[in-house]
Amino acid sequence: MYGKNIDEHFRILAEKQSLPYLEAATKLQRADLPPMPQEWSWEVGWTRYGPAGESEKVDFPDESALVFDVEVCTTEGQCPTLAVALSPTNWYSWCSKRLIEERYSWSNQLTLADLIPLETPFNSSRPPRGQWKERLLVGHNVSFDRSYIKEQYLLKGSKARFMDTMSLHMAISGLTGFQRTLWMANKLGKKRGLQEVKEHIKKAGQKREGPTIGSWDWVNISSINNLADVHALYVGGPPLQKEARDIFVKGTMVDVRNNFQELMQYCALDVEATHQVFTEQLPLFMERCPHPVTFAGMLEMGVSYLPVNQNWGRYLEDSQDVYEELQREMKKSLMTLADDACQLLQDDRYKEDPWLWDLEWDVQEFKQKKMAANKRKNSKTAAEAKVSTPLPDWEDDPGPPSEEETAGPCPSKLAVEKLKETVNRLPKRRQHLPGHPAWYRKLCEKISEDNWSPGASLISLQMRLTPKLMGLTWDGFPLHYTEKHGWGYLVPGRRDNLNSQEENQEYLCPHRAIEKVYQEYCEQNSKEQPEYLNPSDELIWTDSTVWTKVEELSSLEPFPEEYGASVVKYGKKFKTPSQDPHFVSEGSHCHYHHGNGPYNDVDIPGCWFFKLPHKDGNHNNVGSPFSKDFLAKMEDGTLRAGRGGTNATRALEINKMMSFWRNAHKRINSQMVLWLRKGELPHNVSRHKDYDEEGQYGAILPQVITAGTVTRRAVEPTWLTASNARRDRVGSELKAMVQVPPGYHLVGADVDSQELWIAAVLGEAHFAGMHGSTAFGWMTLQGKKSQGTDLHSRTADAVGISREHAKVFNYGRIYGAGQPFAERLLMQFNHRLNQTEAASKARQMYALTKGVRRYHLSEEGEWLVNELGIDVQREENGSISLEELRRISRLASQSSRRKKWDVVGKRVWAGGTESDMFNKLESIAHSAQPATPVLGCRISRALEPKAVKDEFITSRVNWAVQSSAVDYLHLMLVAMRWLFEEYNIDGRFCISIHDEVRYLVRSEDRYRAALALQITNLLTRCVFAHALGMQDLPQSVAFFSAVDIDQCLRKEVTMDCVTPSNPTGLERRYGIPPGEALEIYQIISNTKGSLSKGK
Amino acid sequence: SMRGSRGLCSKAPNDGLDRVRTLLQLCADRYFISPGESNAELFRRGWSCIYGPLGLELRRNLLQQWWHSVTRSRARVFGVNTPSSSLERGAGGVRVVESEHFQQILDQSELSREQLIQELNRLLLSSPSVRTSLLQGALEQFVPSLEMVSKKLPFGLAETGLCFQPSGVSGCFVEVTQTSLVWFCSPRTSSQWLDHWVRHRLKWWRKFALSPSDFSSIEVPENELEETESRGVKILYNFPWGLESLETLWCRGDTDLLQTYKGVRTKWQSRGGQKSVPNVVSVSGNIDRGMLAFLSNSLQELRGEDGKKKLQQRKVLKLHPVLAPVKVALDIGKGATVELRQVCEGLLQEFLEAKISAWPGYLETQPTSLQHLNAKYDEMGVLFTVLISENTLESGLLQVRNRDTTIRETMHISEIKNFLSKYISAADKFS
Amino acid sequence: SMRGSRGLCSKAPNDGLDRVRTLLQLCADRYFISPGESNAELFRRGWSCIYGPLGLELRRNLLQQWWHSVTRSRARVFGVNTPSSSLERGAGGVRVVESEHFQQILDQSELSREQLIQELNRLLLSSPSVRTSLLQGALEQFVPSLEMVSKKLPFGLAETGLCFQPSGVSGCFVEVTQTSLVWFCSPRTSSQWLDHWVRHRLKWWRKFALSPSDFSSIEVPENELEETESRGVKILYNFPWGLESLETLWCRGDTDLLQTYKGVRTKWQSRGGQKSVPNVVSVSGNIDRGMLAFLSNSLQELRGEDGKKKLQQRKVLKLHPVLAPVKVALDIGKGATVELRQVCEGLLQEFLEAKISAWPGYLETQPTSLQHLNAKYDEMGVLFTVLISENTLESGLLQVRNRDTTIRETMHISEIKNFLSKYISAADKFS
Repeated sequence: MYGKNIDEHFRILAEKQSLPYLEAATKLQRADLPPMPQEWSWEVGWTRYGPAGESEKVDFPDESALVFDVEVCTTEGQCPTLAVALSPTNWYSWCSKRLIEERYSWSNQLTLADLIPLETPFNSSRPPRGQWKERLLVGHNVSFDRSYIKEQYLLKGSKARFMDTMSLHMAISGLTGFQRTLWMANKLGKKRGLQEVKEHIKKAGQKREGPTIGSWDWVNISSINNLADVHALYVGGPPLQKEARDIFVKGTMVDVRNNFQELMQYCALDVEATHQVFTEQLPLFMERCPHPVTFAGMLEMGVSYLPVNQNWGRYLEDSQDVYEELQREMKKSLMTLADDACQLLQDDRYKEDPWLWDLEWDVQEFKQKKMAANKRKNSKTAAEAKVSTPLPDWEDDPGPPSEEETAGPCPSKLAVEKLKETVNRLPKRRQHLPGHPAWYRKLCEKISEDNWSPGASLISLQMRLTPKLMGLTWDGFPLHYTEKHGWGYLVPGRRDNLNSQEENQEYLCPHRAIEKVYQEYCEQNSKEQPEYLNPSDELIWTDSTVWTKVEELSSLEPFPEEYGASVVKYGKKFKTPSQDPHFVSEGSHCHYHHGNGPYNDVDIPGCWFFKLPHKDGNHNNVGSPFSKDFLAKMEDGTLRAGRGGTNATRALEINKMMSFWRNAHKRINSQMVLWLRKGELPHNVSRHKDYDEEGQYGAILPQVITAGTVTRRAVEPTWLTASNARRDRVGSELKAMVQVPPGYHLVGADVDSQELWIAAVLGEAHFAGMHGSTAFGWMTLQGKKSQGTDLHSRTADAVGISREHAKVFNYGRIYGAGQPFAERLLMQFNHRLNQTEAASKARQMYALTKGVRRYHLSEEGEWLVNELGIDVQREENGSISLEELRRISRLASQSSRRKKWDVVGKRVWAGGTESDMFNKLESIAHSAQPATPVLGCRISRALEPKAVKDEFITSRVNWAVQSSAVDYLHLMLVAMRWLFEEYNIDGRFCISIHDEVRYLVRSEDRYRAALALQITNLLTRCVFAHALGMQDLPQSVAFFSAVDIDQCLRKEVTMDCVTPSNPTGLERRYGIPPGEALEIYQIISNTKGSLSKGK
Repeated sequence: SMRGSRGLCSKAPNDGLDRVRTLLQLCADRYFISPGESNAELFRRGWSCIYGPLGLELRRNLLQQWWHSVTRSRARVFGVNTPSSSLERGAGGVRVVESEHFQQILDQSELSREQLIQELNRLLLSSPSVRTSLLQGALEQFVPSLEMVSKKLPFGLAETGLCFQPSGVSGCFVEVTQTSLVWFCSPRTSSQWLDHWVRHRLKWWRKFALSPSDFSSIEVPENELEETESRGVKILYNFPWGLESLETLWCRGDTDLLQTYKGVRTKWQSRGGQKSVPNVVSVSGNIDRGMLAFLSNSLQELRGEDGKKKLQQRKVLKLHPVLAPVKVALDIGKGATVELRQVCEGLLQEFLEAKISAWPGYLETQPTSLQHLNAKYDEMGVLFTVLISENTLESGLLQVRNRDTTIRETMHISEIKNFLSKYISAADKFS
Repeated sequence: SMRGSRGLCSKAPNDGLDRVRTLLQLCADRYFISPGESNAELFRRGWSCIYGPLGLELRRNLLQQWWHSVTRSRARVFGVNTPSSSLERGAGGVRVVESEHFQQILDQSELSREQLIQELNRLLLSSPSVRTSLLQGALEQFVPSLEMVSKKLPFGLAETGLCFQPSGVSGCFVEVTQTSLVWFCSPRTSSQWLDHWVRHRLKWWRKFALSPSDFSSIEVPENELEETESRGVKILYNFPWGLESLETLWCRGDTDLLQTYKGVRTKWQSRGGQKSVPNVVSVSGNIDRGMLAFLSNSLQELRGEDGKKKLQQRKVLKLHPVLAPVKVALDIGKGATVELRQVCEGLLQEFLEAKISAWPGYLETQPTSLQHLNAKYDEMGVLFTVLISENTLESGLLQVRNRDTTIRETMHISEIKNFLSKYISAADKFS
């Protein structure tokens, strides 16, 4: 160990690790740039330009620091097209072979030779003289550029590291998601801007007026992430021109060739701009994130690497295949339903159908040209002249036709040919299925179409008639759609509108048939009671989705506790459903069904209309009952198919199975995989006994933005958000397709309840400076899921919901979401809960956990109280309750003309298990310069109180927890790197998914790597405790509960990842056995407790 | 319902069995199979039986689709044809004996009991035995085919043909039409190829199904595998009476080839010179049972209400357009005349020449109600019914009824053939 | 030539036999039949043998053409399928015996010689006998089919299938694929119908022939007729070794039906109420021998001169485009790159989807001269050879060689499929 204490130890490690890169960065920052070349070299590979513009072909830019930008002509595949690099002394340009050489077709499989070399000569995967050098590459969203660099795909070797100006920007001046919308609105100008805000608010599901954004200062010290805006923020001057970019996005290689000089210059200007931005950012970043671990951690994060093999291709193929098959099956089911429904046309039976009565059932008349009068006469006489010969009585076998008869043209054929001539009496353009009902006609392609296929082939799940064809019911009531209210259902029994309408309605609602449907449902249900409280796994959100939700909702939440004056208004502002103008206008009530309605402006004889509940609140219209939000309702039987038997039910099932791949397949397919040839693999792979000559070995470099959010958490759309494999989701085995090459293992672990512990330990340090001193902290330390004593189980018990639901609540709360969020979630989990019930439950839960608000009076307040002589009830610590506060402010406004007194000073939470934690978090959030308690990273300038005053509090509270979690990760990365180097553990960083890290390690070193991970966790927790002034650490959190040693990426080492596209499981299909999950004692026994090799 | 209380048949009404009875009756009534209890039983058990014209056509269509899908799926599948009987197979099994010869031996009174037995044994062993599956024939064609494929793996041999299988009753055999693909590949890839073929086959079955999910695949549990088999997968159909296997796929390792060639390894040394013995993946199906599966799958019983609100069962065989044995029926509306008949004949000829199988309904001279006619054609799975009437002679217009929607559309006589061709080939493509 | 003087084979060179040898060798070399003396002999004698992919495809094409021509020729021919073995047929014939069961009887030592013979006789009689022709099966389907045809004559039942026939050597059987049409008509018209079908059949055979006159028909002399037959006609092919019969047509009178239904006349009382028993005209062919006939007929041996003016024999199987088992071969010119191969695969897929059977010549990786390649394809009867080269990648142009003219034409890749489809269907229509 180095230094005086653990913090110094880490400082020394991190400085050592990042020193060469920091030096390079400094050199780059201080560089006096060479002039940009006027003319770019049209040549394959790298060209170096001297200060006088002279150019020279080189293998690669042999520099320790480069600013770098790659352009790809996306319409022609994933091969990089051109690139520009800038070192402190030279400009460089690179052109691909595909740009320079014209060929009819290129292989669609990239090889290392197609990529941009930065460290090795052509046709070699070793650096000159066998020495890899430390190099720093700077770019804006540099992980994109990294994925086109040759050496980055090698399993071992490269010491190049990356600095991302976008990530630096996020750390210095990043915006939250909601702020980004507002920022754009502001930038786009008042008029359009307002509209954007409105749209956002509408999307977030609020019809109330938006929050009053009081302070806009932050807008000027921040920007959204693209280079042009970032450049404008840090550098200023004339705006960056980005129009040329379109050629790379939309144009062909020919367009690129034709505009070569211009495009090269565009790329170089971007490089120049990036350099300018970087020069400005570096000191700011160092100042705001001063701890060397942050810098070192970010460098390590930038080199993630996912090994894959031939199974990747199989996976893509299988998933797509199964997906397409399901899609066909679904379509077939729906087409069959449409065909079957046509039968109702006979005898107008559709009029009695509870779902289909309001479709368009009219048919067209078959049209023929009117014949001219004289023609008609002719044909009439012809018809009269026409003989109709009665059939002769069937004689006994007339015998074969004679030879002469068969020789001549066949008379029956002639008769047909003659009749065919009447085709000229048809209109030129044929009618489209005139005999079919109008709704069906619309589902069919015209036969004149090139790719015509028979039947209702245009039908899809998204169409409005589909739920009706399927006969969907909600709690036994048939679904119905109205323009105004979206999807809802019809509840029979209404009497007040029965007679008035019947005469003039074109389509009459068959309310008796609807009654029958409901009766049948009731009969069935008396036998099998559906279980409503089945926790649906659709709601197992990842913590980042919880946060998105919280941010979205909290940005719109009123702040009930803020300022005495607005508190009074709050009651009016928050509309209860009964004040909704559409709601119960005519006093016709449904006595036996409660739901979102009735909406009596929907005047359907004999029926009330109720809307389907919406996740963002019941005033929203439901656009499709097949959206993701209703999957859970289908699983619990609330929403089910009532007709067409298996067809409809199966279609629902398929819809569920396809959901993952439908959303993800584009992203997954576009993952760039690079296959390595045998010579490009390390010997320990290519000479391993399991090496397969016909196999494929390669890698994907996920495009991780190392600090992509304002909390500095990494962002990447595919791997960082991938859910775990689910039996009924096609393609959900994605992560498990990251598979090690022969002779390697993945070693990794999840930090156990990371954020809860961080929050808890902050609270404890604040409260008593002792581990486990708060109830909440005690639960995180000692609670066990298995005994039902952990936080989530406790919450579940307390409020009477499932553990999975409780988890969402807890994270939401700890991220700072308020009661309304809880209410809404509750109603979403159980749509039978009404608003009052939900509100009371939420209140109960918040009182129990977060506690209640109490206030300290401000100086002004104390003065007022004193002046007016109000008798105030105070706690020991001097805080007062909300009621007292209101009384004071009322009295104050009564007795003075001044509208508003600023009576409130500090606000605190009290009485709940988590009150202390929240007080600590809020104290961080409200401090003048919020910074993470451990590594001291400051919050984005755009969220500092100086810029935003008291707004975006939730974001800041959330930031305190999540940003500390990022510190945790950076600490781990630094420690792991140190241990790997110190103890010669052969391995590399692979990926970190928030609270989870994975390393790719040589198999013989895997147990030592596991031990290193355990030690890393111990040290990291110690840094936290130390920084919070606690000099000890409970053993229950010191180590990972398990370190996974595995051959693929998956949540649990025993998960076989069986999905519809992987029906036989990982072991059988891909030959991947279960891995090992080892706890600390097992690891100690495996390694004899030593990190050293060979012990 | 009343059903439960009827006399002795007091067993709870069994929907599945009801459905079976309906299906078998329909098949016999509608010319899929020849009538008769025993024939229906053969059919139900998935064995070759006496097929009527519709059954035959359906089986032909199915076999053709199978052949097309297997031999044309990859460049490296070749068809073969091997005799159904052979002399070279070991003892046991089913043998073909000439009864005259047999009788002659029995009639030789000079033979002692022992001599008789000896003679009979010799006769038996010299009689050809008939195959129970197509596998052995394909294995024997492995070496002769090597040259054709330049000694490179993988490749496959496809065959369809009659096999004789024990019926379960001693001494009784049934005939079964088998489909077989024997795939030769490297040991390393055999399990992957098995997966490939499972997917391929399952997809094929589902392609023609009305409810595809009735077809499923299941891995044979390890304890049910025979010695030579390392993996097995069955493709099952969920019949009203339970799951039955339609097609079985096995990873058979190299034992079969070693046995067939008695260990003479040099015979298959492929060009690369690898020493490993090719592995065999076998895919064999029973097309008779497959046919039953599709019939069962496509039989839809729909509740319809007729004009008088009486409940009626409409039975429709919604066979896939490609499989449907009759694509179009030709009928005359009211009052058949020589002229109308001529048009029918001409149209029929036109259809047949375009290889659209058509049903000469117009030959039926006894008057039938349109409702009955439709019911009959629905049960035959006829895609379209073309009705020719007096009006056709004037305007060239026909009434064309669609089996699936039951809707009658007006169409011109000059367009019907192309419409049908397009309909069928589009259904082939897009399903 | 030198051949005549070789050692003991001093017989005068027989052109016919030479031709036979050439043909059989070619068939074995070019994947029509599996190699081997005995297999070739089966083949030569017109019996089912082990077919290679090309032979199989040729037979499939032939069978399909037969089926199409017979069942689609008139509205009143229906297909049936009957089992190849049955219990109900009289004594004698070829029987299928389970050898275990047989063995069990022989092993029963307590049985006396007489008891043994009795048991064995019982076993024999209870074993199903296999059919020697398809006639009986069709006769049995006469009554079940009556309802379908509204009890009206004439109508026909068509079937193709395996039959077992005595080979001439005692106790030995051969398998033959038969085609059969059994035509039921009034006694009055039966002779006319016979003539009709003779004409129909002969026309069919000649349609696909290179020299149609090798196919002929001959009336069976009266003294060769069996009891039940009133007339007979044979369709013959003039093989190098002499005339052999491909198909036989008989006027069989009413005896067969009377026998099959044991005189229960009411069963076929047709609607008209006529009392007369329908007559049977049978048309049965041997498709295996038919295939040999077409192969023999289409083999052309041409003297060619190669560059060095050495005399060379060019052998071409000028099979009819409809029959040719491979319509097109795909090959790569020099330098097989991955891209060229990709183009081949894509084109192959396109052909297969359009049901144009194609030969993946590009898979052969050993270099062959173009001359050898062409010779090989000529012997396989491949209609067209498509050559894909480096140039194709740039311009999309292919070289297409015609088997019959040997001329190489340049064609664009986008047009080749339609060209082939058109070529084949036109040959079907106009020959």
